[in-house]
Amino acid sequence: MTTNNLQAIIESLLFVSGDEGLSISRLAEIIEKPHEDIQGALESLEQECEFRGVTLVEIGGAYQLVTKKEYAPYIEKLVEAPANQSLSQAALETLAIVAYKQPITRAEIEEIRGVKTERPLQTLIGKVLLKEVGRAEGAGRAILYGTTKEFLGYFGLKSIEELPPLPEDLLQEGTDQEADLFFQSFQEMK
Amino acid sequence: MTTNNLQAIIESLLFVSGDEGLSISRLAEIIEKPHEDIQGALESLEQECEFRGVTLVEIGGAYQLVTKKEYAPYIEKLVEAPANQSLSQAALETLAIVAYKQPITRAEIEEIRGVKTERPLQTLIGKVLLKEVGRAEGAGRAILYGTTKEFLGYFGLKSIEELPPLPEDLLQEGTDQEADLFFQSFQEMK
Amino acid sequence: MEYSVKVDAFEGPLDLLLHLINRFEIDIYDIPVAKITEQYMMFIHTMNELQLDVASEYLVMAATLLQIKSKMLLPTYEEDMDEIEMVDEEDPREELMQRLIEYRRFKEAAVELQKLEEDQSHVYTKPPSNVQINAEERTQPQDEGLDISLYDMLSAFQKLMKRKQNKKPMQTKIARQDIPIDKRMSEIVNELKAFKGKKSFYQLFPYQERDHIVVTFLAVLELMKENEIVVEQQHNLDELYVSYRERNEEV
Repeated sequence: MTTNNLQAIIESLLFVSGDEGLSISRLAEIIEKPHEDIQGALESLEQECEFRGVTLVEIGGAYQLVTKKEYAPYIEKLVEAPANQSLSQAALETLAIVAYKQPITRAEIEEIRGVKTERPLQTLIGKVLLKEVGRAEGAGRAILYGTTKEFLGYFGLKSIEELPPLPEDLLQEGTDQEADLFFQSFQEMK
Repeated sequence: MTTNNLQAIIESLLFVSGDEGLSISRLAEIIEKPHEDIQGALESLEQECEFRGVTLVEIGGAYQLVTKKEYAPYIEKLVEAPANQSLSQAALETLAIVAYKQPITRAEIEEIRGVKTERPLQTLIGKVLLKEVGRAEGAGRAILYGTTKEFLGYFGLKSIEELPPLPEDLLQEGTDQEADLFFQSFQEMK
Repeated sequence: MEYSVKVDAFEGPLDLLLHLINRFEIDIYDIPVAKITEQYMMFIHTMNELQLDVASEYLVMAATLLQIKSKMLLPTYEEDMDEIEMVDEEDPREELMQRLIEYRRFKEAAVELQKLEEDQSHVYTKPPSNVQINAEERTQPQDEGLDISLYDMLSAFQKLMKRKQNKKPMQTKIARQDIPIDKRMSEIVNELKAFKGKKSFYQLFPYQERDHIVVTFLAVLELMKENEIVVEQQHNLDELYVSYRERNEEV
């Protein structure tokens, strides 16, 4: 099996898998080659995609072929995609809270948002962006929610760690400033 | 738009179309290029596929990307080899039936599943998820099955009442738009 | 009245407060409670005047604001030279400030997610290919957990809805009418009976109309519940197969 050949085998497997994708270990298991070889072939496949209509991405540990963004206008003509059906503000906020605080209960989400969140939560579960991941300890044994593999795919993330950092807690800075100010005036008083 | 570019656009469109394929006239219509240009780009795309895992075929006037025959053994392995070791579909079904309908005899399970269920039942007893809980009344005094303490542990349940409701209750609106339709349909179902 | 059009634009009382804070360029660490309460109450009154349903959360927040305002009026801050004690003094605004700041963080995170969403919406994939290798009884292991099969179902449905967009609309659109679910149920049963075997889940959706797809999906769920049909996953790609449940069906 030549390198080129290995690359072609991987391409055929990725093509068939479509949006399911395949992990390196799964590829290694099927092709019966060491991980490093697979990794290497994936890298050269990615490079080769430079002049192609598709490219290689990693989503939640699974590699998959996807179309390049620049060709989206043509594909949208083909699929007649309705004007981006994006998530509502309520759904996005809920998703953000769960993504950064998971596992989390509905009550905890509502505490942060300050409003009822049943509906956005149901919508997100329906879209398989969130799912139940367990039960909280304690009396109510409330349902705990977490993000799904589909969540990573939806936002094009390699893993949950790839989420942009949560905006800094400005509160800390604020109190520090206050403390400084206080300290300063204290000094002046002496 | 360079030739190369045209080829990449076509590739992205064919990729998304999958098994459906696209005719030259449809491609020409989407890309807004004369038939000859499309034809030419298709030919060079086909040539370029020589070293790839996929190739271009024409089936009934529709062009589509397919995996190469020589890689079929790998694809078969992909489809056949289970990705992870867990419970089989048959075992999961059996488990669900027992969980929601216990105590239940094998005959009753088979009645519901429509197929023999001896093996999955043995597997589940072997994994201590199910056990014999008694004997049915009547002639045969058939064995009654129920879930074990280990079953609750495996699914993180405090008691059997904590089982999630059966699928029809869990159906959620995919989007808000659908909500009305769902509600309406459910009304009709009553 | 200018707020009247924005009633739905707020996600809740915290969102509304953040809006007011921005609008009046208020320092979130030193909120002028009297001023913001006034603005907040104006908003609530406007909603009432317009006979809009004011969610209870807004009223709870109104009460909280009024309470903070009255606490602020109490002369708790003595002109004491001992500043250390003054620092320890609990600011009545503290808890609200914390909540606002916490909520604002996630609101900003939501904006980031929206950018990613927009970005990713221009990336397209294909569904797994339908590979046929004598598809007989090939029971595939599943992930752990009973709920997995449900998520598989939902996931398959989501993919179907997405795939739907990849199809040209049917030349003959079915008339937009309400399809009774039990009619669709018997159609499916008859279709599966006639087919005598496992049919791809997706083949049950001949019309690419949203309504039809939704009703079909509901019908499939209902039939599953009634044990009229069997839904199984043949392999680890996403195909679900549906068959009519016959007694003594051959394995």
